[in-house]
Amino acid sequence: MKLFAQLRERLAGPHERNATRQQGETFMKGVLAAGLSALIFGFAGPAMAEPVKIGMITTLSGGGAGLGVDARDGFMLAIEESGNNEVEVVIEDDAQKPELAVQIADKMIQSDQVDILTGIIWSNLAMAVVPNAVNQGVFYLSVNAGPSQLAGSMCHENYFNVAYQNDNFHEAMGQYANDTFEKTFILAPNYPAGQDSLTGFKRYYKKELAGEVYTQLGQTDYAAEIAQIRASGADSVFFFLPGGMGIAFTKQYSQSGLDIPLTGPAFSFSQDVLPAVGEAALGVKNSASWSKDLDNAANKAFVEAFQAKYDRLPSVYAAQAYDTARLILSALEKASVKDKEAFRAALKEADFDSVRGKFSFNSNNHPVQDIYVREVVKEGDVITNRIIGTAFTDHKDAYAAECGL
Amino acid sequence: MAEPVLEIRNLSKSFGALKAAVGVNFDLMPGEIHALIGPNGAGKTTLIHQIAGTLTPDEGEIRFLGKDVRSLSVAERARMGLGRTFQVSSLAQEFSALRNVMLAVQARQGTSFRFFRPVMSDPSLTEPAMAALQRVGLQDRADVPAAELSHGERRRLEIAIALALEARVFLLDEPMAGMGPDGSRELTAFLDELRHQAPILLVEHDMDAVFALADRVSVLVYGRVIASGPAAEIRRHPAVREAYLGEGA
Amino acid sequence: MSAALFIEQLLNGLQLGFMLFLMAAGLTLIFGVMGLINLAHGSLYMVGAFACAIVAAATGSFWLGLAASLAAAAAAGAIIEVLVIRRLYARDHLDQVLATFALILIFSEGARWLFGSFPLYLDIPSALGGAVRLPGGATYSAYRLAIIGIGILVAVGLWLLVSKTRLGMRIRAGESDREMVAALGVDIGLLYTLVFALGAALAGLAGAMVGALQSVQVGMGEPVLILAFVVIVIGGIGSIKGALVGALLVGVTDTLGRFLLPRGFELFMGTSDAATVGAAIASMLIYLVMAVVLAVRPQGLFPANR
Amino acid sequence: MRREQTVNACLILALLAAPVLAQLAGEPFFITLATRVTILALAATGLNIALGLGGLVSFGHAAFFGIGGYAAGILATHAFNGMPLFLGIPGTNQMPVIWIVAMAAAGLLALPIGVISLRTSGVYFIMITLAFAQMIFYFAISWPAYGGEDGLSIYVRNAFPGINTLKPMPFFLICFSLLAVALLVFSRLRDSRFGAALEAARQNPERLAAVGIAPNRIRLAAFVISAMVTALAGALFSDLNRFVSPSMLSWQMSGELIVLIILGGVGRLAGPLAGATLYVLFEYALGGITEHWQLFLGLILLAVVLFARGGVIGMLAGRAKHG
Repeated sequence: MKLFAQLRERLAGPHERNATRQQGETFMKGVLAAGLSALIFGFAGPAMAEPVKIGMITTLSGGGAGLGVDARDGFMLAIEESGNNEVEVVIEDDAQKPELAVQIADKMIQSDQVDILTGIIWSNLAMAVVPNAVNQGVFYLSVNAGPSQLAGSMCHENYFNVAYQNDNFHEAMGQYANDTFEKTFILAPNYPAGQDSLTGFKRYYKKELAGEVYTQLGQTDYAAEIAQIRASGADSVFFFLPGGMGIAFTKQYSQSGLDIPLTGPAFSFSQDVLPAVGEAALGVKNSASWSKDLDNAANKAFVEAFQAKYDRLPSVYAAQAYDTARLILSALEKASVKDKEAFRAALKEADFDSVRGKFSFNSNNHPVQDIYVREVVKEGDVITNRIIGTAFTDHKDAYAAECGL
Repeated sequence: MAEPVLEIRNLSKSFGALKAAVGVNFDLMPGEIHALIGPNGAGKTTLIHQIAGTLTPDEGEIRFLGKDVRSLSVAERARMGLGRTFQVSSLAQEFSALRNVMLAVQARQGTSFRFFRPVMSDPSLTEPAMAALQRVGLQDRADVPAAELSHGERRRLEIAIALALEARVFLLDEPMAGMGPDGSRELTAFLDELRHQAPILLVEHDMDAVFALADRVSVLVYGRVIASGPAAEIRRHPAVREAYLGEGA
Repeated sequence: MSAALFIEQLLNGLQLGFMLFLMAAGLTLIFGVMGLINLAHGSLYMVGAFACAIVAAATGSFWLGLAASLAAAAAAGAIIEVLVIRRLYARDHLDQVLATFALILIFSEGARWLFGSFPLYLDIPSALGGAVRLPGGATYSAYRLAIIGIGILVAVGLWLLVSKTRLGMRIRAGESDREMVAALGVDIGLLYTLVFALGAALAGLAGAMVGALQSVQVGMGEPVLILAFVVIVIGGIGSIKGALVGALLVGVTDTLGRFLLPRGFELFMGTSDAATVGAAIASMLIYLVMAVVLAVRPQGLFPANR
Repeated sequence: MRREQTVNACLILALLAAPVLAQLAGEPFFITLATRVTILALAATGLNIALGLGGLVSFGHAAFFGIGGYAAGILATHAFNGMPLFLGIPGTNQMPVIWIVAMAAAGLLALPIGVISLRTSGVYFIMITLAFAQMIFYFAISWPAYGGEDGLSIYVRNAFPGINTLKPMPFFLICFSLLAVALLVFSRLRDSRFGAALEAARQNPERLAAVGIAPNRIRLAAFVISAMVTALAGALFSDLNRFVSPSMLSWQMSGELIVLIILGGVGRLAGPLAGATLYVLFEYALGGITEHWQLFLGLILLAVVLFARGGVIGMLAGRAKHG
């Protein structure tokens, strides 16, 4: 059902969904090459006895396409770098529509018989797809979304989150604001992720709130909210407005001439949106688990290879997807994906060089990682982020206790 | 003296500055044809609308079978027995002639909330409907969609619908319009019979038909009844000749 | 709540209202004169924004872009009127809805094909970049004030056009009796094309002005389209006066609702809950207003057919 | 009439044959696709009662589709977590109960919406039904209890006594049976006294009132019945996806249902089925060829409106006849 999808996206804003659909790009090259190498070398090693099929469902069209494209490119970069010819990746566009994502997941599990699913960017799509997928026995590795239910009561042994739990970045910004400001004004769209965002922020921000506002999902004019901020006497603003909402807000905030520091999670200041926001974003503080200037060898190699291959800077989504692919590859070295027990254990070890430096899994298969505060800066002509501090070290999410694993 | 079937007292209706009815008094006795004549724009059709319930009068009273019907809807008045034809034929265009009449039969039976039995195989609907068509001479055209009937056939279909309703009163709004001399003659004869079934309020421009049929005639000019009485009397009435027939007294 | 904040919010409401009026005026004119429901009106809004962004980027002048938006939207309107729309005047609303919906798909996907999915860059002109200090201590964006000003100009202009000019007389005549106008020797086809192009130009103007505030991208017209329909239905379809009153009612209700409702609910519940509940009801508010208006006045506030 | 019946029978048989062939060919995904066609056809058949027979252009039927979906989702959630719904009433995962609740809920909602909306007509009716649907849409988005914008997952597809609904084929057959029943109901309804009055209300409400049948009572009944059928489809749709979200309530969904009917043939028995089949096929075939398939869909729709009035059924079986 995509006929009206495009319009639906507009009604609910760029954060919502879109319709154009990119057909699955099956990387048949891998299969052919695998067959060839099997012929030549006979036996490829115990863990690679049979091809592994990975289904990637991600957003490649519409307002949210930038994120999905980065995730796909990061993921495929790692697969290609590995030279592992046993891995076949099937990619399909979910157009940011939950029904479509479910349908694709069914198709990948039933017809393509994939072993592993990954790629979903959005929490609502993850909630639609993940529980059913893991119940059908496939592994799901999250490259971006981390809804609280999947970290807590609905966690599953086959579900691994390689990105973050949704609250993490907001919590980090709350911690930062608590250390830095006295009176913050907070706003987010009125939907579950927006409500979770402000809840996460307030979990660590204990000082006075200048105001707390929920905007309409898909809203593009923020004059009324900016007027309220101006009148509230706030000394800083925290906002979570994913996609086009954030672009519009940042632009209008800068046009309004308001001179109060702006903060938020990385989503509105990630490398994929910064060009559209332009200089309006300069100086904004934002939180993320990764930044391109993180000082470790894996990251340096990743940023360099990504730029060389795609001629642009990677975003946090690309980094997370790159890590996801490397995690899968590391586990494949140790166990066959058909041996679920062994493969699960191999995933859990997280024995790979993360571009985030250190990375490990908590009891609920969610990350234990550092979260940084970044600032938007201009390097030459490029607007990008720079790390200015660390909000949390070895941060765990708040829901692990509810998980029975 | 018998009770009037339809009784209109002091009826007034205006649209802005335009007065369509000013203190109209009027009644219809059992068994009679009461003709309502007047020049175009005199308010005849507006009066029919108010009796039928599509327009609400500003003032005055409308009594049907002794009951004040002003608060009743069009459908409720129709169910009481007000059978109306329209000045410009108004039919369910896609339905056949038969189905148009069957609608009236089912309405009279009050059974429109039956959801399953197919109407076309239901003799309690088709038979009375066919009978009504026969009375107006349309039995051979029963399966033709209303949209494909000729003008004269549609006028007759309108009357068949009113017949099927077993109306207590017929409100006929210019039934002769566009009928041609033969058609008019036939219809005049038919209406002459019809009055025995129920009284007729006849709005008509065809003066031959009016004076051939009407027991009484009322003359409406600019919303006022300027004369009312037996047909012969009205024919001679000087005010009528001046105002309506356009003759100098 | 200070008076200055309230005034600012009121102005925000008016600005939204006048922007909606630009859209709604065209819609209601087209419906009033030709009896056509045009769902593709939002696409014309998008055409205006794209034309403005492209010309502004090429020439560096927002004002040239604005002129281009008027021209491009009017031209696009005239073209679809001649090719498609005029075949729909005699059709029922269902056919009109479907055909103009098909036009939305064609416009949106065509634009995506030509320009890609990513938003185009369009900023407000530097001359209007600052804020204006208002009496009573409030400050307000000069650009948004300019939108209000242009909205008022268009409202006055439309009123003059419809009530004082020959074209306006023809429009009014067309509204009451197309056969008569045709009999009088007016080229009814040309008249309809002109009216449609005029409506399209107003939509394009709105798209260009709003595009500079928000973002210029495929599909930007549809949310505005729905609001514009709400406006003309509240106002009474076919009535320009109704469109103006409806637009201001919707603009102010929506803005003040979002602003005041959460504060109202704070009297009964905690700040967080009030913010959520208030925002939820605020998002339903204009539809609630519309349902109430139609329940009480099924033909809208100013029914056009007298 | 004969020819239309043949076309209808062919369409229904084709719908039944497609998944069987898919099963044999080892392509179970096409069963899911056929199920999708079936459910959309059922939803559009519901709307066809109001729109096709009664001429009521409801631009808000997604409200009922979504209500059905949420009825399934909410009941299943409570059955899953064991919490009572309210007043100690437990949830359920039994499809028949869910269907009844979905239809009852939609009927109860359609009643006041219909009463208010039917005061208006024409474009105003289109827009006021849209307004009500939008209210429910925004309510669903911002009401956190059942997931809001995130939607609600049904972790295990609801059950039907004696049938394994988790397998694609039995679930398809359940949906197909319901569609068959709905088509039967539609055709009986159309030929009944109620149908006669309803079609007359579309063609000429003044005439209907003048014979003593109040058009709005007939229309209201049709609107409510129509909403209930669409809600049943909604319940099945969320069981198909094992997921329900506000997008089922969006105005685009309402528009899609209208498009299905017009594509297939307004007021025709198998119009919704033909429309849904064609639509889903378009989505797949065109989607495979070009990422800009919607451009071509737009052109096709335009051509249907301008040149092929009567939709697919109209083209295959000629113009509709009324006995």
